[in-house]
Amino acid sequence: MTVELLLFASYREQVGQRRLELSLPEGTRVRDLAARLEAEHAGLSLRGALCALNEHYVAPDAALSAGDRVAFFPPVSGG
Amino acid sequence: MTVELLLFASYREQVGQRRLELSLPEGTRVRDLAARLEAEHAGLSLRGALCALNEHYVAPDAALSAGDRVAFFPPVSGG
Amino acid sequence: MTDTPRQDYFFVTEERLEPLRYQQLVSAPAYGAVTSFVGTVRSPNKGQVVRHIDYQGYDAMMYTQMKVLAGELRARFDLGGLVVAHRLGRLGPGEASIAIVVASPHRRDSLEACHAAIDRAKALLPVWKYEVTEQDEGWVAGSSQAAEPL
Amino acid sequence: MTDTPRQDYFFVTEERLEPLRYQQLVSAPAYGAVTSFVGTVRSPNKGQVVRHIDYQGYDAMMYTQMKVLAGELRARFDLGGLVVAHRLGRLGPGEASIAIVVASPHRRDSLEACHAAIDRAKALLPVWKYEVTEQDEGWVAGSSQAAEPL
Repeated sequence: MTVELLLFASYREQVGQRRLELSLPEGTRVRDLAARLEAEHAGLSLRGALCALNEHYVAPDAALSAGDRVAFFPPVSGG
Repeated sequence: MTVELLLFASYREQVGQRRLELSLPEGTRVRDLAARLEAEHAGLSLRGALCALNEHYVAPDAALSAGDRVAFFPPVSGG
Repeated sequence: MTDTPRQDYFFVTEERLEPLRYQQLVSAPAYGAVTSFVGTVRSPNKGQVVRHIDYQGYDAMMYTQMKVLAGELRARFDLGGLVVAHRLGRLGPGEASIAIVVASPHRRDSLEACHAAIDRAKALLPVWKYEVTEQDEGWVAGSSQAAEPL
Repeated sequence: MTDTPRQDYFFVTEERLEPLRYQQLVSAPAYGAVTSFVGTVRSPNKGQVVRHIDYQGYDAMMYTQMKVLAGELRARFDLGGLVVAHRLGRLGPGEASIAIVVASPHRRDSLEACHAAIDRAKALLPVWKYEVTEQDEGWVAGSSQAAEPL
């Protein structure tokens, strides 16, 4: 299945991309996707990142479906 | 001694005046002044009135001095 | 806009209140949080359509009590500029009768001070409302919190 | 001005925020209390003179989370209109980054809802600040309150 991945702030800088499309096996969870991204980008640590699925916050064990839009970002500092 | 008395809201309506000058004996307290005003205006009750002396709130036992500006008014409803 | 004015601004007026102008008065880079409260004539009120409210005030004492209020707030909170404005005279539904604006370096101080300010303004300011509705009219019951009554 | 709009207004923009316009959006005679909070770029911040802050946001999710926030507030408070506005892009000292306006029939609901709104906005809205001061620069530490982090 294909999912869209969005990165923000320091993660965007480290990976050098704001948006990726990824092919993932069925049953992939958010934390598996994070581990894959870390494996592909030496030095990248997503420890402490917040995760969003289709624009809602989710815990790292949330399961992904085809067409989902996932986002990883640092703790938020708006306001 | 002479003091100035200001009345507001329903008291102003009942007495028919917004400002009076009164000659009072030395040692008069705010509550004595209220009693005198009630005696001079049949039907007027100042029970529950707030008292101000020179634009500050005071308790009814506050003593008056020559030249003071006293005010009697109902509970306040600003805002 | 580089100064840091810990200044009080008090207004008693029969003209329209100007919340935006008050916000600009207290805006300064050192104060990242500005909270404003605007109270307006509510209609319907207690189920009755309000035609207007006449606000009577003891204006000299209003200024004195605004100073008292500002002193209380500055003792409790870390504040920049502070505006307390009260309108008097005849106001129609939806018109602003009171505006309070509080700047602070911190959002919590700004928000809590604004809340305290409107509560204390209602207790301290010598103002009386005569409300005229489609059914009846009369003086609005008030607060005796400020002092021991007669 | 005779309608009673219990409506939500959400803005994510690179343009200047417009607090007065937002106050007018929610003003209606049925809602006698309007509380506004405006957050601006503070300088000095932690002793350093700020040149500017770049605000990056996930704008689609900002709108989604503003809706979440509004739902939370309406469940807890009796509200009229509600405005949540966040600016993105480069802001200088004193410029407004966030504005929240809350109308209610009651001053307590309006004030407490505004306070809750800014606290929740800081926890929920996916926005990141890159602060440039005269000494150094970097991403500003944020909040992980919204969800279990990785």
